Amino acid sequence: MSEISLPESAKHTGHAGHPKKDVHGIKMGMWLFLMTELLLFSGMFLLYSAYRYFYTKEFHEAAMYTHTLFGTVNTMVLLTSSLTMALSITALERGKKWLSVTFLSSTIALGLGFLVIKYVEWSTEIHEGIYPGSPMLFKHPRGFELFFAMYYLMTGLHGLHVLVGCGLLTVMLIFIIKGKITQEDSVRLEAAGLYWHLIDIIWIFLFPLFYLVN
Amino acid sequence: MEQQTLTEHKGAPTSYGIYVLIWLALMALTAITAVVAGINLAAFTLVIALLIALVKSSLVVNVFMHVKYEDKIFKIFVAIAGGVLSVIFLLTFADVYFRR
Amino acid sequence: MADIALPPQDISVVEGSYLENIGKHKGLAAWLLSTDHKRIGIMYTVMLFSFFSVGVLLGILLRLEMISPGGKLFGPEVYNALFTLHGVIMIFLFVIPGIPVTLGNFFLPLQIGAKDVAFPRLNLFSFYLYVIGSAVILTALFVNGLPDTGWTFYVPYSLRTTTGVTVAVFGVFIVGFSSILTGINFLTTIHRLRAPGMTWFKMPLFVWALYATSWVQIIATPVLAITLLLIIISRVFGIGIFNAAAGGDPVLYQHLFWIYSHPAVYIMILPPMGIVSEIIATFTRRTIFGYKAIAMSSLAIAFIGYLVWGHHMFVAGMSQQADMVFSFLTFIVAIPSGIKVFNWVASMYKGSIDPQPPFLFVMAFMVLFSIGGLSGLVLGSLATDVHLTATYFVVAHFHYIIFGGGVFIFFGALHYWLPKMFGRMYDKKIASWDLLVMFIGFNLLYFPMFIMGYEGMPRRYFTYLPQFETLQHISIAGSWILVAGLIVMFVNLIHGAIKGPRVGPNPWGGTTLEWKTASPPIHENFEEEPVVIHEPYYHEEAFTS
Amino acid sequence: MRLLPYALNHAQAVDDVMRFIVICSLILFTIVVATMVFFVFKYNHKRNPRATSIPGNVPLEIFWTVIPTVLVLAMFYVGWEAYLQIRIVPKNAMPVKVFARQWSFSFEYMNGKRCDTLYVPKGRPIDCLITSLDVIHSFYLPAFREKQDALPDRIRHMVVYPEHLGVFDVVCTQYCGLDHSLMKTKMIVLPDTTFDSWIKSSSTAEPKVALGDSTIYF
Repeated sequence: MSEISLPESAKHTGHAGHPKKDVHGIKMGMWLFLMTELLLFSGMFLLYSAYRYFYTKEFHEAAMYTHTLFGTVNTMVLLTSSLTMALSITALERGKKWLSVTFLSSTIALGLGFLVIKYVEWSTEIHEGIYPGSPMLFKHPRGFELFFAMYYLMTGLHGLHVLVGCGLLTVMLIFIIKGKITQEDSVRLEAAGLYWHLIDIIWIFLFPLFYLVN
Repeated sequence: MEQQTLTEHKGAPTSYGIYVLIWLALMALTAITAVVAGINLAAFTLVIALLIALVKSSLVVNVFMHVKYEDKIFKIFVAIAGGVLSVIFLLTFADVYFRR
Repeated sequence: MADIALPPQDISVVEGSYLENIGKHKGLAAWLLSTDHKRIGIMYTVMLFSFFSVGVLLGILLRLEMISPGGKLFGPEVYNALFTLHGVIMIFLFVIPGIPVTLGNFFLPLQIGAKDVAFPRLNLFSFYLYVIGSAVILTALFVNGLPDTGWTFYVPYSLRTTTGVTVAVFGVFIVGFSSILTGINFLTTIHRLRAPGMTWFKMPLFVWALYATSWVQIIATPVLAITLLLIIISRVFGIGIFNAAAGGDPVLYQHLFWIYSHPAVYIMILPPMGIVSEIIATFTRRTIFGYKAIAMSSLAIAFIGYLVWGHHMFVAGMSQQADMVFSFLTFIVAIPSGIKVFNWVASMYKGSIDPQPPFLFVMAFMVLFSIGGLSGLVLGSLATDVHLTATYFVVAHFHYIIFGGGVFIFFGALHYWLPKMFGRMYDKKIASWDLLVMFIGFNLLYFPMFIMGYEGMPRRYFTYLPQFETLQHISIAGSWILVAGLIVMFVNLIHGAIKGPRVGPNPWGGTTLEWKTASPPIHENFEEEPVVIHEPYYHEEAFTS
Repeated sequence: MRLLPYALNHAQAVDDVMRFIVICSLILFTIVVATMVFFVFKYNHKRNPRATSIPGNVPLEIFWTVIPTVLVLAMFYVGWEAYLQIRIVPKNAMPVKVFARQWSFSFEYMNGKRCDTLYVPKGRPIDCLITSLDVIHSFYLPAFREKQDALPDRIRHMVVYPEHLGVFDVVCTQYCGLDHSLMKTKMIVLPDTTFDSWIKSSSTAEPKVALGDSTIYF
């Protein structure tokens, strides 16, 4: 047991955790999780870019059929929700619990708003006969169908993340109201915020790829 | 080393003002992307749009997600993710680009 | 823990060992709801080896089909399902979770002097994801018939077959998330919970290996997740994302699949490499040769593992340029593995070698892993790969790496750490002789496959040409010898864990932190927080000469 | 290492690459294992009760990094060189379409003649245009050491140089479903004149040839 002696210099450089919550560790875990989310989407982005390379012309033409207005509005909605998310954390850190609750509620509302707009957009498109395997796409060259397959897959997966994010933020909202997340112990809200911002970042890239190629 | 940084970084400027400023910048950039798409710049349209997306996302990562104020290790994480992503894209395109 | 008739050399029974229940739960619930990393590690071990037994059984049946050239025993339908299940179970339920979730869970916190992993509840959650995922995979057997795609689920076949592929793929998807969460947990643990004084270069090499592995897990697995999700969506909604008739590209599927599955090979082999370093350092009574080189080559292997996936696709119809790039990078990746092997051999120089069973496993590993790795050079070379890929040669190659390299060290690690986990010792003599039996069986089983593969015997065939009969029969005989050895080993280990003679905290003279606490370890691992001042393999007498 | 009959010089090239890599590997393998066994014997704790810790030796480590690097680069180069032979299509090559489907191969010549067995003339390079009609298959000629996956809706090239008369096996090596193992046919190398008269004739009957003492593989 020669090693277990206690030189002063070596003391208390680490071994965080059990008595107090390891805030840094929780954030680190969240960041690592965000990396996996990023890589999850990157598989789709890779497919998209390869297909775009194979069917450049078709992708350009197909993108004419997406509704740029819906896309732009949704981008702004999501960016604003990111703002309210960040504001909510600041408010909590400054001890303004109810201001934080207000901001967080608006984030959730904006997230749901995004989903509603997305729903309207999808139904418009499906109504116009644009969906994978539709007779309308069948008349166009091959790349068309791939473009819309990618479109539905990627925006769908992103929408699913928005939905999960809304659920997560709702739990955080309840925690704040119940006093489980406080000014002193706000790391869970911060982690949830990180997740929400990542969803935003993914949309920032989806937007030009599907709405702005014409 | 990140071990020493047990206490949270309280020095981060988490003022409302900066966030609103960044938000305004993001909105402006979105507007620019939409407008640029209207002008026909052929192949450059996408390049410009993606560059703007890159600027926007780095604003979000650095300010909203606090990476600018956080520990070095988080910057390394972001770099690792970016590095692996570019490797995967580069090597896949070694096939896709030269495919007959 | 009242034990009758303790042997005289026995040390006193450990008070408060993790095997004793504390808290409000009793019996099985005290295990199933425990967030103690040691208990979770043991539960994983039980699960994993159950699946391993099933996988071995399927493997035996696969070999048995080759008893006669006509393949009359099962016929194609059953045979195709057998090799699919053998692959899926062995890869996704055994070797990929493998050492990290079992021994990694148990020993990572112990080796870095922590009380538990960073997120104990997440750890338990990962375990249940694994259980649910594997249950879903097994459900696939009873839905629409046995999946018959091979473990790679290549499109378009996996999209066309009517068997229960969707369910199986979904199960793998869930298991993948278990793997990701474990990776996140371990990385955070290593970053945050190292004992005072344990700087990065004082970490044991097993910890380094787990660190590199966890990176691969969290970065590569999501790519598999999305790929599998695309299969599910394609099958359920009929979206032709990979379907060539709709303009899709099946080769892109293979890219995505191997972007994960090649790094996954390093998930399988890096932890065993870490354990080899541990065992060598302990039984040579000296420090490891080139500690930093070994630690850094773990990271290097983890990183360049991302650069070589294309070597699974040399005949798949990639561009020539891609073939060249991937072949070149494949040879580059061989170098850090080579460095490790040389360092291990050099670590035996001027040691004081005590060839106990764990060390003998390392010696077996060195032989089998070298054969596996060197045969990989043949496959990395383009001209020879075109001939040998998708033949028995590949089957032999990856079994030498994964089974001969990885799993043999898994066994060796069980022999190394079992006294720590249960405070009892197995029969060492049986263990040593049994290893010889397994080693012979293994080589008889797989070496003939190199020859058959070179002669053009394709893999995944339920039948073969008469000229291969002798070699096939040698291989079948080898499989029986190997299985006999496996049975003896497990009986010996289980008997040792339950009834073996008690041992003290440090039966091998190990120097890393897990040997500084009781055997079996107490609930929060250490009586008092350990402080590290020396490098991990500090054998005092070897340093003071 | 002459386990298979040589069917063409490409097979010779592949076997040369194989021999080079295997010999290098055997040398490395012997060095590693012999050294290990020697150390275990020499530094057994009974003979050497007290170990000496040697943390490293930089020149030595550089040495055993550089030597393998040079070796593997050589291996890469010879493999790449030999591989190009089957991927670069010579101008005088005779194109033959190869169709793979569950679970058989069929072939179509440029004049539209179709056949389930691949007949080729001796001494002329063949450019196989490989495609699949359903899932992925693989077109494998063991005696020629050549293989190429057949993809649906895509055409891939593979060049074969039949230098000897004979009958050679063609098998599928990409798992393609139930009867994957039974998906095989023959490639028959005919004398030039026999092939020419067969290809021009409209009959689908098998060409009658005396293959003499040619190699029959499988």
